[in-house]
Amino acid sequence: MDPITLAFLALAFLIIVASLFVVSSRNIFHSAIFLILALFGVAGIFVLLEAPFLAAAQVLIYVGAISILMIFAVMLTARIADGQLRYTNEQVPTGLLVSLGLLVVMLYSLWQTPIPTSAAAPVSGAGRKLGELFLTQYVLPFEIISVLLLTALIGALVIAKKDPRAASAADDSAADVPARERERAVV
Amino acid sequence: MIQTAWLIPIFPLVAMAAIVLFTHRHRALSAGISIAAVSLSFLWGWSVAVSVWGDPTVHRMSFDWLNLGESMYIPIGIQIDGLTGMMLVVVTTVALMVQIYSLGYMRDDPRYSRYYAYLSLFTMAMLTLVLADNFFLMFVSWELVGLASYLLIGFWFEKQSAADAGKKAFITTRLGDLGFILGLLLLYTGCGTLTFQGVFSAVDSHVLSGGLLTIAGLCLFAGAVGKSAQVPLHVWLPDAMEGPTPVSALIHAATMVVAGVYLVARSMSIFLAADRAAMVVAWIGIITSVMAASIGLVQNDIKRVLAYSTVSQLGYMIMALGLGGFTAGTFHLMTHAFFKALLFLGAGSVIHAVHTNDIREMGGLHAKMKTTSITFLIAALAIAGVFPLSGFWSKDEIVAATLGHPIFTVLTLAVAFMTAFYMFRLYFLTFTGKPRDQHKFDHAHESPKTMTVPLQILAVLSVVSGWIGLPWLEHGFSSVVFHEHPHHPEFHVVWAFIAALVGLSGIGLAYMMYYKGSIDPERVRARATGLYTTLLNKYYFDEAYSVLFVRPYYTMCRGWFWFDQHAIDGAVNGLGRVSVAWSVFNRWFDETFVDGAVNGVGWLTRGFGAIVRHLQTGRVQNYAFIVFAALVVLWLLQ
Amino acid sequence: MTALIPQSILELDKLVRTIADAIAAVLQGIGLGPAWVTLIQLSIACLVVIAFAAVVVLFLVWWERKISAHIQMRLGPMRVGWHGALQTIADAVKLLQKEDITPTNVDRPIYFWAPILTFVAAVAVYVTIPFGKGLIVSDLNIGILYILSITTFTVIGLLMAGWSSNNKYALLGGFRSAAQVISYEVPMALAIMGVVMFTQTLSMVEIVNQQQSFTHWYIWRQPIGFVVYMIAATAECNRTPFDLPEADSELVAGFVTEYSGMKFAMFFLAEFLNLFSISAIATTLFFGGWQGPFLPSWMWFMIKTLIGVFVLMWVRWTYPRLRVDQLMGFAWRFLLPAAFVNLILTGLLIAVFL
Amino acid sequence: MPSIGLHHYLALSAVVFCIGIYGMLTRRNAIGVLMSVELMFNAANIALVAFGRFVTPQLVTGQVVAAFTIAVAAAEATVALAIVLLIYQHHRGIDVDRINIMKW
Repeated sequence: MDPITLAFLALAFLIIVASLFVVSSRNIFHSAIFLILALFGVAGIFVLLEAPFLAAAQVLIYVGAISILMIFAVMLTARIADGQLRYTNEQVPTGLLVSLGLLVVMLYSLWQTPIPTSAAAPVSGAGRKLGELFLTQYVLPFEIISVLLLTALIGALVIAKKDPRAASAADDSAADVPARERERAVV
Repeated sequence: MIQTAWLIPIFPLVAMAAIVLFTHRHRALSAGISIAAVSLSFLWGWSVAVSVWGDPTVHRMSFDWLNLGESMYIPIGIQIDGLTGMMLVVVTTVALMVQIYSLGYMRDDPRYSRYYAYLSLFTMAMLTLVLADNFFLMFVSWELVGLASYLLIGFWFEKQSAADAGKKAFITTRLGDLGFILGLLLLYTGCGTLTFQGVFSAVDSHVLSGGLLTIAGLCLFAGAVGKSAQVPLHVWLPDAMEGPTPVSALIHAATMVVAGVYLVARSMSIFLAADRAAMVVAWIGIITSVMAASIGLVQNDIKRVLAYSTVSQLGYMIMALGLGGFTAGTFHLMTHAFFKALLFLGAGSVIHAVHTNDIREMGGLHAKMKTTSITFLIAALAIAGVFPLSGFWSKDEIVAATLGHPIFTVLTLAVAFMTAFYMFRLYFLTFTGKPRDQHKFDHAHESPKTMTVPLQILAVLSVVSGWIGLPWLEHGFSSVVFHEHPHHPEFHVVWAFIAALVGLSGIGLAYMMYYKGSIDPERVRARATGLYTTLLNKYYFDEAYSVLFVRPYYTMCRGWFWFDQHAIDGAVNGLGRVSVAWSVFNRWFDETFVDGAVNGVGWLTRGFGAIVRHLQTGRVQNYAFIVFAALVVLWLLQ
Repeated sequence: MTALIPQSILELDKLVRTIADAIAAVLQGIGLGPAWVTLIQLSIACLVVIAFAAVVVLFLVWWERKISAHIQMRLGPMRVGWHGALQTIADAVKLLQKEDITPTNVDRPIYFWAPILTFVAAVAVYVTIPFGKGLIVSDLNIGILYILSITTFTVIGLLMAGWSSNNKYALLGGFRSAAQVISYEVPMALAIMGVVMFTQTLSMVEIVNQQQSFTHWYIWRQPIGFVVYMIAATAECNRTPFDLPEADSELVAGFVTEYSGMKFAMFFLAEFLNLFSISAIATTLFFGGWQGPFLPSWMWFMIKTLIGVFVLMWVRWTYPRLRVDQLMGFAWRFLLPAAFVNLILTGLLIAVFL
Repeated sequence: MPSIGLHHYLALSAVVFCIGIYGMLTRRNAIGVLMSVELMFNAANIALVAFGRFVTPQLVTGQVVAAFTIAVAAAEATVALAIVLLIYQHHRGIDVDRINIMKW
């Protein structure tokens, strides 16, 4: 067994287990941590697929930004994070059925479908190539993505901005709330 | 000058616009603008008249106003010939005099600027009327003149009688205008054009002739009857004395009322070709003349006497024209314009002095107002036909025109007698004898210069204007204002003598009755009470109209009102009740069946929705579940 | 062998190469495939680097104590070894001996993993730092990007520590640290981008190779970028004047409040590892890395880096701490625009002159 | 065991995707749902990059699209979390079960 195979299997195991924890953990904070793990595993998969730039980007964006945002959100909305409450809805059996059915369907299709693969060596210096493509062939999507990100930034600011009417009511800052609640729970 | 003749009506138009739009707050400025404009018109009018003096050519300028190809072509423009030149002189002169006179007469009026705007509008309309080269433009300005006269007669609209008089004048002349417009349509149908040139040549070449032409002529004459206050549409003119006296002078002596005469004169070709229509014209004219003169004998209102005198003199002119006396009619038009304007303005001066219209409250005013008295006397002599004043010459022409028609001749002389009588009755009662109202007499005074100067000018014109009609003059009136070819009537010394004698006898009678007192008017009145009452009530014309038209009209209206109330309203109400009943039924049907169906659908939908709504939980996870479940199911089905 | 030593100190890369080849030969002798050989080689290299890092940290801790003491007109540790040079080792031994207390209500697995993650992230950066000519564990062609991304794990570690401690001071410390780090990461990345635009590569070795002489140092071409980088990097490792996450006067000790013993030591080590690594990165990007005359390359690298570290310490013991709002406002209202301006200027420079 | 090929990656992708679906369908916590969605994004990214690596190795289009996906995911996460915070302010909770006002 060569190290690539081993690495793939290890990463696949890591990703799947972490993903299962993400969807099944009672504690949403644990879910977030496992999500980070899974995303890191996906970055490893990218490395195996000889896309190191993408791997770095994956870590930088998912781990460095999205996950941290999620953890922030978890912390800011943490009243239910102690795992005391029901953490799933009544769709568990049906959801399980559907997802498993879909998995079977997809794996079956995968098994049935011959995909023409190329044995050629992957291009080296993918990062540079990627950059060139972004600024030549895919410049329009690139710009649109830029605008989208800007829009999302502003939109998020506008949405999450504290309602000036509710400002006095929720004077104690949002960061304080979960900590105090947690402390009360501890006491 | 002739090329710029179109400017003549433009000056007052501009003045009116300027006054209305800009200067109506400045009395003196408004009056100045108006007078300046009419002065320009006056100069231009006189220049044009002089330059066409004795010139047989007709100057025309026109442009397309309405051009619908073959179907309708109406050019408008101006035309200048001797008749137009004469009218320009008359209108601009009288207008100028009146406007200057008004400076003093209207001095205290609050609507001074508006008054001058109206005067300018009137002058513009009248000048356009006389300059028009076709019936269409003539009709338009004719109506403008009507509008202006309505505004001016009702100028003191606070007075109910003035407002009513304005309406009466407008509506009465509108009856005549109906005939005029019908005549225009007939002419257009018959000739295909409305230009004087086209129509007259069509008439001359018998394109339009016979009954149709007669009817067309009578229709046109109907317009003239309305405008020139001929029987039976004369009733508006005496009432129109409610307007300011200078307006009366302008409208009722010199310009507007002679528009009808001008129309007949202008349409002379038609009346020459339609002799039956011409006879109607002549009869209407003499009847009007006699009737109005006889009414004038007994009136006590100074302006009403003059008004009936005007109607009478207009009848004279119309009669002369009807009898083919083109020169006589138009000549008398001109002379009459001057001396009648003078009479009105003199009367205005008197009224201005004593603040009353009633001659029974005057008397002896000669001592107080010499200029007025003398000019008034000159005008009275002129209208009475005393040699060598203008009236003598024009009246002689008219008498000459009636030769060959004995009835007309007799009646014409009778009118001449009555005219002389009532004019001097008026003069003696006003200016001589003892003051019958000492209070008013004490307050009387001579009018200011702005009023007396026009009187003097008009007096001069009253004397000399007849002299251009001297029969032995090479380029006399008849050779200037001519129809088709120069007309040289003979001077009938005998008839001139007779006419003058008749006039002098009328004066003499008046002298005896009202100056010397040798014949007591009361006795005459007592001996002819019926006649007197009839005359005093103006032959009961207004009453007759009231009985013949107004009352039946009211009655008819009441009848229709009853019909409307009972029959039509009943029908309508019945229909309404039927509708209501039908509606009630419909409502029942609607509520029971239609609503039932609609509600049934609603209930059905609601029931279905109650079942289906469980699908719409608003929870995204349910939706996502359905999506993915559907994906699996679809794959399985496939 | 003894004769080799002075020589090998001068040419450390040759020594490393020799050792690596020897290991490879041994492994191939066992019968392993080339991939496995590379893997094991890398692993050994990593261990070496970790060991090196540990030594460096021990030195830095002592150094900082001495510097702070002298700045504050004190002497600092003087008892253990020469001028207290062995004081850190004594402290480390003490920490290792202490009981590893886990409070009752903490989130145990996360509480356990948080310091490890932080420490690992701090060490992992050293993989792509070129300590000298040929002295690099792995010259990744995404080198600098790798460093940027791997340092983000530090934030995760801090957040985990803050959250799991179940203590409001720890939580606030974690919050502040996360907010601060992700805010300052943006200008830092943009400042590095300025250099990358010149180098046209992300590889650390390549970047160093392009700065062969003193005049080619990128600090001359990227002065604004350097200033932005140093400020942002200082904030990244939560040092004064950006040490709000552990502001003692407000938050006791921030996210490390509940930690003790070895776990505390790992946070402590990670902090000094970061201190060294940001200085090393600054050296690599702006000061020509190991390039320099006469001395061996690794010496040049250490000299430059330690000067950088000294400056950071100097700053730490000189300036007061910022307020929270000033901190964020500074990042978003000043540093970020400055970094953008720098980027635009760089672009213009390249477009005009290159 | 054959060497790792496209199908292995795609299978991994499918598994992660279905785990994501399960989470998305069953988590009550809105942030949990978002995490599941991120998992699905990553599954898709694995598939994209794998296709790019094995079907067109000379081109990097798979990576390009994956990069776009990551960017979009970032935008999505930003806005979604902002919405979550807003919902928290309004409902004092972020249970997806209770957020059902969209049905009106």
